[in-house]
Amino acid sequence: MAEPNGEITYLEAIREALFEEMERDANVFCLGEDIGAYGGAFKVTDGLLAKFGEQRVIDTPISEIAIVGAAAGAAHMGLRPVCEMQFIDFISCAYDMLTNYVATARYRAFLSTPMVVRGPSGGYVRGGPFHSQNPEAAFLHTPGLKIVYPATASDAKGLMKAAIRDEDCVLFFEHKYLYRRVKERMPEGDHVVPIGKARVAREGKDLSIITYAATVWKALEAAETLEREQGLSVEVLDLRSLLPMDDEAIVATVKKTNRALIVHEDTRTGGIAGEISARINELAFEWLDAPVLRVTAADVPLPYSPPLEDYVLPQTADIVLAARRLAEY
Amino acid sequence: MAEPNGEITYLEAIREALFEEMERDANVFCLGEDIGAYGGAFKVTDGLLAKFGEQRVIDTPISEIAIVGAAAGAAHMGLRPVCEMQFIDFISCAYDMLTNYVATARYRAFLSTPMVVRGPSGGYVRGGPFHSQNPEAAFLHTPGLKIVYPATASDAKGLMKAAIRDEDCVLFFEHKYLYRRVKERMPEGDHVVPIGKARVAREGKDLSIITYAATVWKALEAAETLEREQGLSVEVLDLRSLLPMDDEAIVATVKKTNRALIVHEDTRTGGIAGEISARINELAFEWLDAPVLRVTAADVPLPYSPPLEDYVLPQTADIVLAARRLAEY
Amino acid sequence: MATRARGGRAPAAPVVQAIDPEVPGSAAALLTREQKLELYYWMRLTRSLEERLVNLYRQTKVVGGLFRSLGQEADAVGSAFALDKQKGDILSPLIRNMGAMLVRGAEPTEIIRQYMAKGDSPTRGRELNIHFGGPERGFIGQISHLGDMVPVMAGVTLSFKLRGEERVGLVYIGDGATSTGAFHEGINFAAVQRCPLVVIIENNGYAYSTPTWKQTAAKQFVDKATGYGIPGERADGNDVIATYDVTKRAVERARRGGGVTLIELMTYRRKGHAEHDNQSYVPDGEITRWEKENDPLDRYLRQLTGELAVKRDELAAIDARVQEEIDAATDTAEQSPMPEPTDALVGVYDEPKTVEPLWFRSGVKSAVEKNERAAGWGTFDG
Amino acid sequence: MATRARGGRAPAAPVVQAIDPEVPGSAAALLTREQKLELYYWMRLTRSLEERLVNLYRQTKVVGGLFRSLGQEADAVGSAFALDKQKGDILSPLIRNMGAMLVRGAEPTEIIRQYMAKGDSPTRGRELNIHFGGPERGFIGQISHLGDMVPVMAGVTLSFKLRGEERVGLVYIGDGATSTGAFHEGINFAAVQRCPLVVIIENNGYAYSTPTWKQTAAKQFVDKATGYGIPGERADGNDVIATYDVTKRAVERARRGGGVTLIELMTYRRKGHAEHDNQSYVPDGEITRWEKENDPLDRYLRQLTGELAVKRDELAAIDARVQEEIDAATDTAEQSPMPEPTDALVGVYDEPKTVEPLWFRSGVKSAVEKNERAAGWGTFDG
Ligand SMILES: Cc1ncc(C[n+]2csc(CCOP(=O)(O)OP(=O)(O)O)c2C)c(N)n1
Ligand SMILES: Cc1ncc(C[n+]2csc(CCOP(=O)(O)OP(=O)(O)O)c2C)c(N)n1
Ligand SMILES: [Mg+2]
Ligand SMILES: [Mg+2]
Repeated sequence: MAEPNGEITYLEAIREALFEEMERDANVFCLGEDIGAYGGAFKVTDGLLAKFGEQRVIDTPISEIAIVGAAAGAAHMGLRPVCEMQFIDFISCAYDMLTNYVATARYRAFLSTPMVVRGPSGGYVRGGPFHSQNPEAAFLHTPGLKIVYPATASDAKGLMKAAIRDEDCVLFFEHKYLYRRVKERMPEGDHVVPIGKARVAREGKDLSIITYAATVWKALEAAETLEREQGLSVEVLDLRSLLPMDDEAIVATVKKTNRALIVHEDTRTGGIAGEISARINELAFEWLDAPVLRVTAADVPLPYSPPLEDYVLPQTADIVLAARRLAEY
Repeated sequence: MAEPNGEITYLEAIREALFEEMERDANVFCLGEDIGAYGGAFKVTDGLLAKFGEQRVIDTPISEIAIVGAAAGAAHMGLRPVCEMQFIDFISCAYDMLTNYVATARYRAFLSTPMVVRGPSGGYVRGGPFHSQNPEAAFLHTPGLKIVYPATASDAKGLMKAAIRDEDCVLFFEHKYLYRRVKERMPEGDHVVPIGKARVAREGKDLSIITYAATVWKALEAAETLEREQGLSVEVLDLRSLLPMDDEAIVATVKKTNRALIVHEDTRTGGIAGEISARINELAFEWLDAPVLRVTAADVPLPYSPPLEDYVLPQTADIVLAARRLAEY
Repeated sequence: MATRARGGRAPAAPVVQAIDPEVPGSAAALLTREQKLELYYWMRLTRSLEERLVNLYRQTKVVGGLFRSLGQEADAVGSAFALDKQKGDILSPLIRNMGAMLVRGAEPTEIIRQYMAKGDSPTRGRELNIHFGGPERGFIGQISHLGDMVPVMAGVTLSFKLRGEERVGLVYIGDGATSTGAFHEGINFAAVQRCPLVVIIENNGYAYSTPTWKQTAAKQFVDKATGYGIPGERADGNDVIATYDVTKRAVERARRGGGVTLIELMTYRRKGHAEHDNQSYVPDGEITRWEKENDPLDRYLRQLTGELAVKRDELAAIDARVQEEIDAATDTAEQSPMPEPTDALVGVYDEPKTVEPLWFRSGVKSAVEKNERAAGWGTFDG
Repeated sequence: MATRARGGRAPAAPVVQAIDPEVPGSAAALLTREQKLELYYWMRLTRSLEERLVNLYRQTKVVGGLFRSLGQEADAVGSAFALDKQKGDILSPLIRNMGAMLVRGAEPTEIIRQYMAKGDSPTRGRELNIHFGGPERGFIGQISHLGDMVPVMAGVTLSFKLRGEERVGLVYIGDGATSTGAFHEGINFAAVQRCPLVVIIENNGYAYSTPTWKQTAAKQFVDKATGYGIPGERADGNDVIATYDVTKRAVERARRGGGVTLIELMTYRRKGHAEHDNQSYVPDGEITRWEKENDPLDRYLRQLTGELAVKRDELAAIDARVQEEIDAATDTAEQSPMPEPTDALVGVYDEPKTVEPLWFRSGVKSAVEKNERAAGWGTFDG
């Protein structure tokens, strides 16, 4: 599948991680709706059934509670399940199981629950209100869970490997807009990206954009524009992990540029930008030359029609405008 | 039930609101587990069955999805259901129904869904990890829902009336620690407290504590101590409504005192203090003489044993300490 | 019915005076010739409208996925026809029930507009495909999360009961979606409350790529009825008359206070889950067999021309009318405007009516228009 | 069994060589005299330990609510006894299954510590009442959210199947909790996967105050089995031998690859939902009737002294042993320390092991000790 130059897509990188981890560790198995013969709604698990058989690639009933709950039970017994949500929007059906059963298992009962819940997330694809969600804020609030949301193909691979090897439950959000749009050559060898570490996607000194997932690319585009049109040097921090969050990296970039713009695709109120803003306030208030600002989606269910979706979701031009304003502050 | 001085408890105030609204409007009805003959686990609905009969006080199967979903269907038809979650912790089972079906109904289909989901919430009562939750942060993130969380008996009554009359779905969190601990004489007449308006619980000029629910009382205690021991004049803002949030009141108090401490009982990361902090930053950065600080629970599932619960939840002494630090900044 | 004499006028049906929920055939026997032709019209309209949508999809005029009900038209149309418009019955359709929505009054124009994400579509471009409706129209729009409409319809019909109205509700559920917790909680709640609700399991053999045996170990879905303490019936969902009959009787039972009925309709999904799905997981020959031997329109045509002695040209006239309607609807829909961007901010709550634009959108429209267009238009494959 | 001759030695049981899942009685017939006495021991221990807990509760030494299984001891003990410790079987108990946990090795000391919220309780004071356990102990701790353990046990037993282990799982579910979506999804998933899982519905007539007829319209819960395509059996849950027999046969079926069995055990909850519940909603005389006519310990005592001709003093010796154990356990538990506050920060994740104390807790312990103590100690009535 790799291009002649050795590049593979974000989606292929996830698949490669699944292949490698399933080969490496016989305890790893996948379960979800239509992940076997069909290879998953987006074909992420394509080829896994042929290679690993029905015992390790399990088509389930349409039962998100059972998928997550059964994964937890199997994980207690030492297996390492990787659950697919056909679209991450359906993780909401397993909200109780994840937040009450899975997240607390270690704390209240000293049970290990090494499992991954992954699925296609995010908008910009005309998916409408129920096939475009970004559920990170709903889970950020739950001690015991980990959350990652990669922006690049190599991070997708490396974080998937880390997630599968983690002793706790990791929610692995895959941005479907990026599935086939971003490509990269994978690093050699056993490429594992540690959970909890952000990545400086672009160095800069005038202001910092803190973001993750699809909007990392929009932030990078905006940074180019700002450099070209305004001569502004913009740093872009790709969080990659949302829980735990890399406070050190956040504080470092704020101390460097003294201006922070947080960008996410999710709706504004209660979105995770709030948490980031609060942390910057607590940890680096004295370094701030301007208020921490947010560029996010508007507070509405995500509509489907292109002009509406484009209007609701944050766009590169919004980031440019907001960054300019922040720089001028 | 009222005391000789006419005072009634927070719990009785909610019951009174239910009685009055059910009398006023034949479309109002209650449904939930054990709310009929038993009167609910905390006896909030005690007496409703006798007065309004089985058609309007419905004992349901243990089915939070169905309770909320059926309420939504009935609400579309013009009824005004009030759902009880036996403990608010079980609202997590209906997370999908609330966030995907109910919250979006008006936006995606122009359907009215006038309904209330209420239930005993919060800790400080040795309830352990599954009978002490504060789920507001999980729903703050969902446009289409409203959230209230009263601290006083009269607000409990007035907000319940507003919630029942609202044309949209209101999550009504009742703090079980306050059920029988706070008392008040109800204002005369049809006492309705508008959703979306905060309340200054104590005037002050040196710093502001922004909080809601049980910690309002801890903040007030802390304010007394600070006044007495430090001569500090502390303003306490009781948000009452969390969605929509009263930005005006928040900005007003910050502009007045220039120092803001946000206090909530919920865990820290992803708790709603983040959102409040971000808003203060955006709306009143120039008025801040110190970073916005947070006093919250620690990021762990709430343990049950008294020394553990006491340690994890924010206490008055924590607020005193944090406020002192903020004042000295 | 199949055993009746072919050719010539159909023999007089046995004299049936009223519908008896317990007597199979008692509802079908009361159908008039006009009604039977109407059934044909709705089935034909369903099929042809979907064919038109396929054309539009191939022209990339449809935004998002396209979902077919090819081979399932009888089940949707026959069951919806059993509801009573005058009495205010309400149904909740699924993605394979465009036919049911048409019967209840959905217009081809609005369906095409909706698929094209137009600003004057029934949801003003907010929701996709056939996710639209409202109680006053006799059908309520679904959401994607499978199973959720069952509790909602339990509540709709609970309101009928509480108010003493003689109205009935009907909710469809796929074989796959019977595995959801929402289905279980909803049907159980309705059964206990004796809500006037008919629950139809459309067993079309697959949930996306998953065959029914991976969905349940039960021999048949109708076996679930006893576990909920409600009557259950199984019928041939590709026989529009049988579908009508079994549904109508359940509707009557519900209307008379008999509570919930579970119906399993046997049918087959001849196309993929959506247009992008190549059905590689389907055993060889299965689809052709159903197409050849069990097409609901073919079967019904045989019944009509045989038993009822309907003339070919009468049917051809219906087909022509259907085509005209679809042509007209397509023209109208194509001319519809896309939504105004800022309409996105309207109507999250009753109050406030409109969400404030975000601060960085002060120069709103210009800011958006300067934007790169998100790619992916029409490539969404969910 | 009830028809067997009273007095004297029991007649030799019919010669049964092996357990046949399809032959009722074939498991019970293989029970030895020692095993039968052991069953008595566990039932007595369950009842007496709960009585001790009531004393401690009245002395306000129990933190939180107290949940009884009075009158249900046979169902918990008989079913748990059907699992095999050597083979590594695992069960998931509910709040009425303290007896099952004891059978599987839970110690009275740890149960009392747990109820008293002690620092050396099995959950170090994190969880309440009998919410504790771990797979290595043969029972897994429940959470409060009803139904959730069914999917979890589906996964535990899926792991047995995937690894080709001959282990079996058992999960209890209350009559009330059958209404949850989690129950439905979990049992259906396990049925399709043919997981080696036994699902026991404990029908004790009530869910909190709600009688079963408000929970389901089904005549009996076991009717749900067909809808999941699995075998179902109903048995007298107040007959410890019958309970053992029906469970053991289901366990054997599961162990031989026969998948899930649904068992409905008929019993009765003689105390309130928890100690604070005054049962005002129970019809007059119902409780006394069960107490007088259908107490599982009384019934079993009659069986033992009759059929097995066990002497009164042999039984008295068991009772005495039980009392001693409970006394010793109480003494030990009462001396246990409460947890150290900062232990609250340990073990949310594998890494990092400990959560950082919040900044305002720098003078940590002092800050807490200066606090007002939250009132509500022991008043929690959930
Ligand atoms: C809760 C939930 N999980 C998963 C999905 C994704 N999904 C959409 S349609 C579908 C298959 C539905 O099959 P079935 O219920 O048999 O209906 P059919 O498409 O055959 O009419 C799936 C899995 C969903 N919409 N909702
Ligand atoms: C999902 C969920 N909803 C509500 C509750 C509150 N609750 C705790 S026990 C109980 C009654 C349980 O009844 P049943 O399942 O019959 O078990 P029993 O107590 O009779 O053994 C209820 C409603 C809960 N724990 N979980
Ligand atoms: Mg199907
Ligand atoms: Mg019960």
